[in-house]
Amino acid sequence: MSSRPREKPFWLRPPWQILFDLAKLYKVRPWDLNIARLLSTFLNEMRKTGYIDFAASGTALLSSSTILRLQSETIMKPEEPPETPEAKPMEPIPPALQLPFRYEFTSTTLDNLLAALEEILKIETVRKTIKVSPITPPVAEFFREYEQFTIQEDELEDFYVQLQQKLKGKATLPLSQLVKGKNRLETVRIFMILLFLASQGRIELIQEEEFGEIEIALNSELSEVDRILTT
Amino acid sequence: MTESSQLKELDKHPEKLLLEPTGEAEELQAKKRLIEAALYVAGYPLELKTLCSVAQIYSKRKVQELARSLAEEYKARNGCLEILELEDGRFVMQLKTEYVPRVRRLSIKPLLTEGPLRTLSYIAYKQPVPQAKVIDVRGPQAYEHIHRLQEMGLIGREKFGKSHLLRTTSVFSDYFGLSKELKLMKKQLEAMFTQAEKEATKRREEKTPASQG
Amino acid sequence: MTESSQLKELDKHPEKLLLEPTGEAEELQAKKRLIEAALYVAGYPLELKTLCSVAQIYSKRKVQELARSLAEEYKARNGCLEILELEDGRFVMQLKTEYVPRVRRLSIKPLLTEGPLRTLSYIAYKQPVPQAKVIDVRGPQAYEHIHRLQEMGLIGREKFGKSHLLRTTSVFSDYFGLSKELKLMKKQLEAMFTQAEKEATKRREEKTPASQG
Repeated sequence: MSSRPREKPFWLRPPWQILFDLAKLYKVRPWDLNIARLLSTFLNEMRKTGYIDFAASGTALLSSSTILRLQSETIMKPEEPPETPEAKPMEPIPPALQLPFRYEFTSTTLDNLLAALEEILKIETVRKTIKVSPITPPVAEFFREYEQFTIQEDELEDFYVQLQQKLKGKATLPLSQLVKGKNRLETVRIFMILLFLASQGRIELIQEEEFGEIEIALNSELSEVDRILTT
Repeated sequence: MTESSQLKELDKHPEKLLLEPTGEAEELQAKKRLIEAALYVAGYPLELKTLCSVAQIYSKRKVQELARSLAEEYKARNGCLEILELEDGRFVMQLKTEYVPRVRRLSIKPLLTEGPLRTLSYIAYKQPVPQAKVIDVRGPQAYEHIHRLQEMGLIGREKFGKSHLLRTTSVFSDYFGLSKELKLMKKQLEAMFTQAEKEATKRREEKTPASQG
Repeated sequence: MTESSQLKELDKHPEKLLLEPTGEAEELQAKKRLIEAALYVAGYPLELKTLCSVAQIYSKRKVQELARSLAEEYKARNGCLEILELEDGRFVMQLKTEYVPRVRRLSIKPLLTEGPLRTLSYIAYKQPVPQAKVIDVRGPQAYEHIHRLQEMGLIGREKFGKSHLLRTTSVFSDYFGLSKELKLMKKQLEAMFTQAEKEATKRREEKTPASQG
């Protein structure tokens, strides 16, 4: 008759447990919760177990609607009008009193100026003779290290032409396909080129989901221009 | 009185009779000029003993007499300069206040601009006044003003609980020839403010003569 | 002569008759005082056009007349100060030379502290010099120095491509008694600098005669 203590259902574990703990639900910031993700993973898990608990699903649904309501409330809530600053005490400020002017003979003479000049020229000569050796490697050397990450203009253009070829007849091309069989460094380079092209407005990068596939599309307006130019 | 002190002087230093055969009046005139030169060059109040040493006069009283007569001379001239005798007996030469706004831009030494001067007026009038109050009324830039005024020795700042109290210094009183007694000084200030306002209005009117024609 | 120019002035600006109902003599006296104030505050020679703007007089000739009459007034007073008309037409108020050695010790404030003075001397010697070069040699604190020197009217700063060029002003030349002509001034500085160096070397040699004997 040994009975294993019944395991807690998975939805009472994080991250789903929030959907079943009403007290906690009101304490979190509603916009910190991604309901779509919570619910889809909840259903996936439930499907995996092969046991559909309608009561739990119902509670999850109710909690989700509560979160949605809380979220919409924060949007709709009109901003508090800024507090009106306390009226400053209207205090009469007396007019500016002019200080009487007192001319002063200053003690600085041409000799002082010359002495200062001597001093500064001495320092300048010393500085010239003691040239501090550079701590950083020369510029060219510095950049060589990063050469693999620098993108040349030609490279960008070549890649764009290839991309156009690959996209012929297709709306989009998944990034995963583009980098298939490439090593890490090559992948990084390709991604950088894509970012350059996207920033130039020549392509669009679309990612529907967080960490999901990145789809590449030619910018429709530009591809139209390209079409006219090439025909 | 001048003559009696001259005689006293000669009594003390009979050698003068031999050494300086020029007329006594001329001699005094020359000493007066030295005092004037000292006041012009210094640009800060000079003590009687300093004036004594410059004019090579041994008696403070004599020097005081000469300096006073110089101040009178300046007053009678009705020029733009004045010589003031301060409460503590020092003398100073300065440009009369009303001329300052018209010529300040020519000074090689940077002068206080309108902002810090207003803060100074406020402190002088309200003193002793908490620093926080001054900042409140004059805005955050008053921190800089207070620093500058303190640097120039025009105001003092003393700890008062967690805050600071500000008040004007004797240097301030010296500039305006004001009493060091607070109540009296405030009364004197009030009169000056009225005068300052009048002059400011006049300057404004002068600047826009076309609008009046 | 004064009267004729007064009339000329009124011919040119008949509105003055309406705007300034005060006695013309009083008016001129007030303007003379402003010129006096300007000369006192500056301490260096002022051009006629500067005096015109201070006294709000449109004619240089009129200002010159007033300044000359002021100089006469000072001469008649026979005080320690004098107003001189320089060859180039500028006017300056100064202490008569004979008083300088007697009172010089009372001037205790330097025009500039050591840091800004060095920056100034460097600019004067290398001018026109790019601001970046000055910062390079004098360090980042030179930004503050440049600002200060500009505020005092000792140097000017003009846009030059993306940077700024610095050079000294006529106020600088006047203060140190140097030529306003750039090439000549640099030559003067170089000559004096070489002279000063020679003297310094001589002094050093004199100090250590033992090592030579």
